[in-house]
Amino acid sequence: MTDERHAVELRGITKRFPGVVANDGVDLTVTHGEVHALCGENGAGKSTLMKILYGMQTPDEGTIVVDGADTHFRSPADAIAAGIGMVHQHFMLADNLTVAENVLLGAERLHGIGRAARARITELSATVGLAARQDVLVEHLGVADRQRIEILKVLYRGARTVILDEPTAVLVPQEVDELFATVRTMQGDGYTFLFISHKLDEVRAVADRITVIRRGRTVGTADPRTVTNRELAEMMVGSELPSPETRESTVTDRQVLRVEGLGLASPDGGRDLLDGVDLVVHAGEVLGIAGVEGNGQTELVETVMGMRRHARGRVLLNGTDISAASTMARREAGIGYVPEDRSRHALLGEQPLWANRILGFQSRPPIARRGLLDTAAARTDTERIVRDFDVRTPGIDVMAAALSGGNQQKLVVGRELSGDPVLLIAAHPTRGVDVGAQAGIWAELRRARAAGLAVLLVSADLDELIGLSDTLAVISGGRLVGTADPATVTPEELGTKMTGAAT
Amino acid sequence: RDTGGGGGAQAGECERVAPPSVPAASARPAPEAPKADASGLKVGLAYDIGGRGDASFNDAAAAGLDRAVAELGLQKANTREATAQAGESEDAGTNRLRQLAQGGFNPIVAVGFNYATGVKTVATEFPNIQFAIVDDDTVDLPNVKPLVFAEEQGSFLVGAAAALKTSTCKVGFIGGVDNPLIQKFDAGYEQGATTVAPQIDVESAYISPAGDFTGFNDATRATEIASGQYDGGADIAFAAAGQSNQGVFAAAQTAQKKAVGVDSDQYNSPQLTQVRDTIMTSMIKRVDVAVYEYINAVAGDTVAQLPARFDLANNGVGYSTSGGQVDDIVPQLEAYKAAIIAGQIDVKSTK
Amino acid sequence: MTAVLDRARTLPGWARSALIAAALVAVLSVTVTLTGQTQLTSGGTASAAVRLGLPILLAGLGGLWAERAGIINIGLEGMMVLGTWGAAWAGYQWGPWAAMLGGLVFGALGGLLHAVATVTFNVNHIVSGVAITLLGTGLTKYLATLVFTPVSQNPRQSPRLEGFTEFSIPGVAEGLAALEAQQRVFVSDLAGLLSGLVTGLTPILVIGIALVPVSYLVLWRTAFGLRLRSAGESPVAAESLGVNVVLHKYVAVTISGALAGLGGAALVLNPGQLGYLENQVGGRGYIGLAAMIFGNWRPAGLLVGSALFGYVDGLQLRAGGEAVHALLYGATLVAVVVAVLWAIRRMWTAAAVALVAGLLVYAVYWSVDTVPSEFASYAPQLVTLIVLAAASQRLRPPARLGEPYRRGEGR
Amino acid sequence: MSRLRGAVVAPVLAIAVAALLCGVALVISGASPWTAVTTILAQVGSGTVVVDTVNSAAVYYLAALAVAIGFQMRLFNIGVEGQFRVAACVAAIVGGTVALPPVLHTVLIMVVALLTGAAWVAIPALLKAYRGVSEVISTIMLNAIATGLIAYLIRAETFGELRGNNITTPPIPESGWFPGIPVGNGAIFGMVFVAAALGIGYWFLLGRTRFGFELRASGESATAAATGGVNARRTIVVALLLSGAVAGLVGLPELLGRDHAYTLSSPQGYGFTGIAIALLGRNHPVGIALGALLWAFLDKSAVALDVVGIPREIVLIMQGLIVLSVVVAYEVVRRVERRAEQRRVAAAAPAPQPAEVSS
Ligand SMILES: Nc1ncnc2c1ncn2[C@@H]1O[C@H](COP(=O)(O)OP(=O)(O)OP(=O)(O)O)[C@@H](O)[C@H]1O
Ligand SMILES: Nc1ncnc2c1ncn2[C@@H]1O[C@H](COP(=O)(O)OP(=O)(O)OP(=O)(O)O)[C@@H](O)[C@H]1O
Ligand SMILES: [Mg+2]
Ligand SMILES: [Mg+2]
Repeated sequence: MTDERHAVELRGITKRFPGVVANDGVDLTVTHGEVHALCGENGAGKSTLMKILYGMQTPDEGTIVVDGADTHFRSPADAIAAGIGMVHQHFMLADNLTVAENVLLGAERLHGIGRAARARITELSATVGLAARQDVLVEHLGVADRQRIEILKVLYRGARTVILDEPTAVLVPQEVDELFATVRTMQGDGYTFLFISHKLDEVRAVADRITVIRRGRTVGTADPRTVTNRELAEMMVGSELPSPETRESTVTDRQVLRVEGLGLASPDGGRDLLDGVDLVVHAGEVLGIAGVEGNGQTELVETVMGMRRHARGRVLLNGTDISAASTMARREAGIGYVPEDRSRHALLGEQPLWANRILGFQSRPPIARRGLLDTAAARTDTERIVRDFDVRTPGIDVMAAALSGGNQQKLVVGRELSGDPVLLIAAHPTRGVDVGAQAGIWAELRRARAAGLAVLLVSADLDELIGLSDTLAVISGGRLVGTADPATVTPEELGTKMTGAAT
Repeated sequence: RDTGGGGGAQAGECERVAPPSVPAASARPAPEAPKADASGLKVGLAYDIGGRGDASFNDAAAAGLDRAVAELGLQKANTREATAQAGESEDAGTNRLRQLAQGGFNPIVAVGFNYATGVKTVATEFPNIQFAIVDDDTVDLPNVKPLVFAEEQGSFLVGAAAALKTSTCKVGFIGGVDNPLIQKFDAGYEQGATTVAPQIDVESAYISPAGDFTGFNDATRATEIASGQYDGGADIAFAAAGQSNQGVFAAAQTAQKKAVGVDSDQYNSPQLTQVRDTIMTSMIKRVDVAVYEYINAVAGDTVAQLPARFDLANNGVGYSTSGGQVDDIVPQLEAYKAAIIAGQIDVKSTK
Repeated sequence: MTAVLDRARTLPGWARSALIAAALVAVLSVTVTLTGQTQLTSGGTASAAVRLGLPILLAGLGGLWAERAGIINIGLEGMMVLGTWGAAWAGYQWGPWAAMLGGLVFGALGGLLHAVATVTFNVNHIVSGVAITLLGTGLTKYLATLVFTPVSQNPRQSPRLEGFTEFSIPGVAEGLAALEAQQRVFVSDLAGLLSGLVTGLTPILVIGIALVPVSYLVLWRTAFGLRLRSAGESPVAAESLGVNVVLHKYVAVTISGALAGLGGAALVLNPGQLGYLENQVGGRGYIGLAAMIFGNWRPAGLLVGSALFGYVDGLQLRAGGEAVHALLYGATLVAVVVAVLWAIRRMWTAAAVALVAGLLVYAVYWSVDTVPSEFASYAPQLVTLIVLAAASQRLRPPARLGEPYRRGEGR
Repeated sequence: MSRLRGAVVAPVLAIAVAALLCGVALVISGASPWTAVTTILAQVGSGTVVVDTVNSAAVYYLAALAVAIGFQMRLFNIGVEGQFRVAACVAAIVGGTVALPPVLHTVLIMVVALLTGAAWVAIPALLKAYRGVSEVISTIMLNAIATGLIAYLIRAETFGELRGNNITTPPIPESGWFPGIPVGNGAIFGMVFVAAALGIGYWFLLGRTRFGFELRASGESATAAATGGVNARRTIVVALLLSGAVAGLVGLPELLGRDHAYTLSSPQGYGFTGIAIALLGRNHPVGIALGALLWAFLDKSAVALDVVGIPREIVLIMQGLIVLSVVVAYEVVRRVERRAEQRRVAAAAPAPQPAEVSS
């Protein structure tokens, strides 16, 4: 049964978390020298499976066979010793350590921490195309370089089997192409890859074989040369792909948000984070902001929300200058805000759902009057959100952290759409949300837009951006560098604009 | 550059004034009271922070009790001791006294002025029980006997001794905590020194300000103050700093200078044998005598005859000669002592 | 002038530090000359600074080890208290080297307890630290009552223990003393300050100071140190690379406790103390922590912090309010120099602030003759507070300091 | 319901563990735990122990409330100690200097104490909000400086007076006292009721007001609070000022109910006790009250242990152990609860079964 040709074999892997079965008897076979893709919707259990293979989590049941030998990983150290390396979905880098230190960490035994190690890093930097100096702090580097360091880390440890967990999520198309080129060269050198992505085109372009996982179980394997996107998607969700496309335009000519000459200096004295940003969002319009992550989207959104002070320029809401107003005053003036990181920025994890309904609304009716809170009103309104937005929860007294990500996001969107906002600022509203919830959130956004809501949308998901927006603006280096018509632009064209390659 | 350093050394020779002469008759210390039988008493003792074994005034009180046990027939089993805790609230002290009172102890001796309110409260509650309080005379009740001392008088004598012995005409004082009690030592010491040698330079410093009791427990900082004074030209330092005294003695040993101890005859303290040679003399405050005399007086029903204040005249304070380092100046010191007892010299308790 | 400044900015770190140190000595020298307070730069003050700074330095190093691994250690105080007991207990029986070991072991036990609470049970670090200080103090008092009373007749004091014999570096010490005695501007001041470093030395002092470079080398130049720091910067990344984060945190916090315990031993073995005294630690653990923050979580920085603390404390103890008063004069000079430097760099607001601060300090200096002893006693704390207020925004604590960490639960 | 159970189980478990460990310590040291327990328990009926316990508990309660207000926002006001002492000293000076009709006089003293406490904490509050200085370090430094300030204020040359070997502030005339309720030999301080009222106020503030919500939100997640429109700086400053103001009252029960003057021997250490009790009571007004009573009772009965010859330091160990085991127990219980709740949520919203798809 055991085949020597198999780089990795996972048999009957089961992993239970409190309340979730993340992996339920998963089987996976990866042959030497192949690029093996894993597909599945959010929360399907892909990352968990890979973390098990990488020794970061121990399976409750099942066996791992590497190069024909039964193994038992107690920690990543064991997996690394067995020639397995992993590039995580979220960067695993220490900002305050240098490039070299980040690479060396945990692998000091290989080449020491002196000259030999540096030489080896220099050598491998060329392989992954990293240009940064070794003694530079990682905090000074951009996303693409960080990704390269992550891969460098894996190579430095002499891994032959490399796991790439959603490596392309933060890259623009050109960077994706470069990454794929690297993957192919390395494949030629005999490396084996496990590759995870939600982007089916990418998966089909790079993989030799695809395994689909749904709700913790292996659904089946597919051949990328023959399978279509639609078939893959159906395997993943058991239904058709939802589409973010906006049907008819509801744009009016009433300006809701007007931003003039917005600028923001960098706190450490570097290049300005924002510079001369002008934009207008009309009632009933969705303005999408496209850009490579880290080009000022977060700063733009937070400046408009009043969370970053000392900005230049003006922000007008319905004609009133709110540049000097506090975040609370802006919220009271009718801005709703769905931040990009819900668990850190939108929710109080240890508090019950109804207390989370108060957050951001603690100053105005129906939740509060003259400094006093009306908890009964908060509870009633939370019930409404749970009902209307289909938040799956046994009640409104459970703590927010106990909900799944998608349900948390629905709660946040529901909250921010209550109190009749005139403007919604939504940053990555469906990031990390599963397909069903995604469709629900899109539907709510469209409904509010039809009712005259102005929406400023930031998203890294170009399909979502193109599908939902009435107007698209491209941000790069803290400046708006161009626009695009969502009706005609393709993700590839948009990606080109985002990298500035077109200008 | 000219720095004006060196202090008294620049003043050249230290001129000393001759001691006054007083007719011996008017300056004789009072004789000790006859021994009464204390076998029927149950004595309670409430210590201040530090308690028995602090090698300081609590220990002296304990010694008084022990002497009563040894000499007055008091039963050891009929004594009870309890100790205060640092920073405790007043009701803790009150409670301690009350528990002793409820336990049938009579008399009860409270050691330290921290017990003032407690004694006042409990003595009012138990008018038939006799109380004594050491270092405090603010409680005005018939059943409360204050046991207070003329610390300044004893300090005067060691100040005089320091002035007689110094070769730099500069001496130091190191107080543990800058409170009125310790200031009395300071004032008497300075008066004694300047009376003997009018040009003498007396440098005084405290380890911690009032209310910060760490000064009695910080030998490290005491060492630094003392070595600062020694480096600055002082060759004798009087340490009135509780447990911190050992820091002064250590500094004296390092600098090959002298120090003066406090409360008990520190030359004979078993803790201090390594540094005893630096201890020229000690200013003695006979809390033991006061406690012993008090128990004796209660047993003999002569409390009213106890002195209002323990001073040189009744041997309540004094100086020690163990080690023999001040033997040569004893006549002068005795002359000053006689002058104080006779009222010829009035020692002030404040500067 | 600007060119000189630019060059100064490009100087290597050690040269800049030397330059700043020289400037400070110059300021002190001017102050001594103008105020006549020779104690400001005397060898005795320098020795006092070294002795008083040592326990703080060791506590600070303890803080450094724990906090570099991401664990806030406000329990240093309690660990120092445990260390004083351990040192006295071992020391009175087997001598000063045993005392050091005793302090080390008892402090380490306190550290281990902190590690169990914060790493294994994820208790808030400050909460655990407070509890450990409470427990350490109580336990120590109990043990002292139990063990020391029979031998010392005193529950609050240990028997006297034998200390280390002091030594001076032959040749250098005498030379510096001679130089200092000449009272020449600058040269004698420098000699006085340096002589504190070569006279009255004890093994524990030498070890304590040596632990600064040793800590630097271990933490920044070894694989173990890299792993330990990674646990404070990004435990999840470290874990993903096979580093046993929990183990490193445990080791770091235990070492931290051991160093604090050594600080307790230093206190017990301090010339003049030579024994356990109840409450003798007196907040030095907290001050060590402050010195470490002052030093921006770096060994050299915390050395400067504890030296500053020891210096101000030694000065006020030896020379009292007048010397602290003279320090105000020195502070005015520093403020003016800083204002001029900033003005040259065209940082006008900063320069103005420094100038105004300088003027304020000068006004205080001018209006009183001496600093009341009540405030002079706490000059070290005041200085720490002011320096932190001025410099806190340049500080860079470890990125994940104080955050809970659970194995396998990172994102 | 399960939360309530957790809140009760954790401290009870912790106290049991602490008691057990203390028993072991006692046995090792040759004393009888049984004697210790009976001596401590016998205190309930003896003398004024009950009254003193209640009075002390009120003091501890105020101190712990002061600490808890900061804790809600993860602010560690280690400086309650310094704030309460400076406030008590200044209030005593003012109270002993002015002449006013009864109620007014008392109110003035309380207001002065509140303001002084707040003023003393304003330094670390502003340093924290505007300069980012850790309040832990700055308040520790200020505790020491407070001692110096008090020593300066209370000097005979400034505002103090000599009384025997003690220095006190001018005694507060009877018009400034806060009358108590006589019980047996003692009297329950009137301030006990003020403390209780403050507890209710604290509960209302946290649970029912916008500020309380913002405070808790900031404590739980500073980032989420900022997004929710909470002004972090203002909240830090207000929270610390409130904490300092309550701290300012800590010295008053004894000052207005018993001592009527601030002296060199006025008690210290309540600030640190307050930290321990706030932890014990999990920042909950009722929990803190129970913690304060337990702590005060242990304190008071420790006096009796001394009298039967058991080292009363055992009580210090007991208190330290209780705090440490309580925080650990809370943490464990919290983890278990969270797991249980997630399981419950997952059960309520079951994942749809994967449909059969063949490849
Ligand atoms: N440490 C954990 N504790 C509890 N539950 C977890 C943990 N990690 C993952 N889960 C849950 O296990 C399930 C599988 O998660 P996993 O991260 O493997 O999904 P995924 O397929 O990688 O999703 P995504 O596409 O969002 O990355 C999810 O329901 C997730 O919430
Ligand atoms: N640190 C954690 N500790 C315990 N449980 C966790 C943790 N993180 C996630 N979970 C569990 O994982 C589930 C989902 O959380 P997560 O944030 O991973 O969202 P997600 O995987 O994106 O969810 P989904 O895609 O299903 O909407 C929750 O049920 C929660 O119980
Ligand atoms: Mg997920
Ligand atoms: Mg994943």
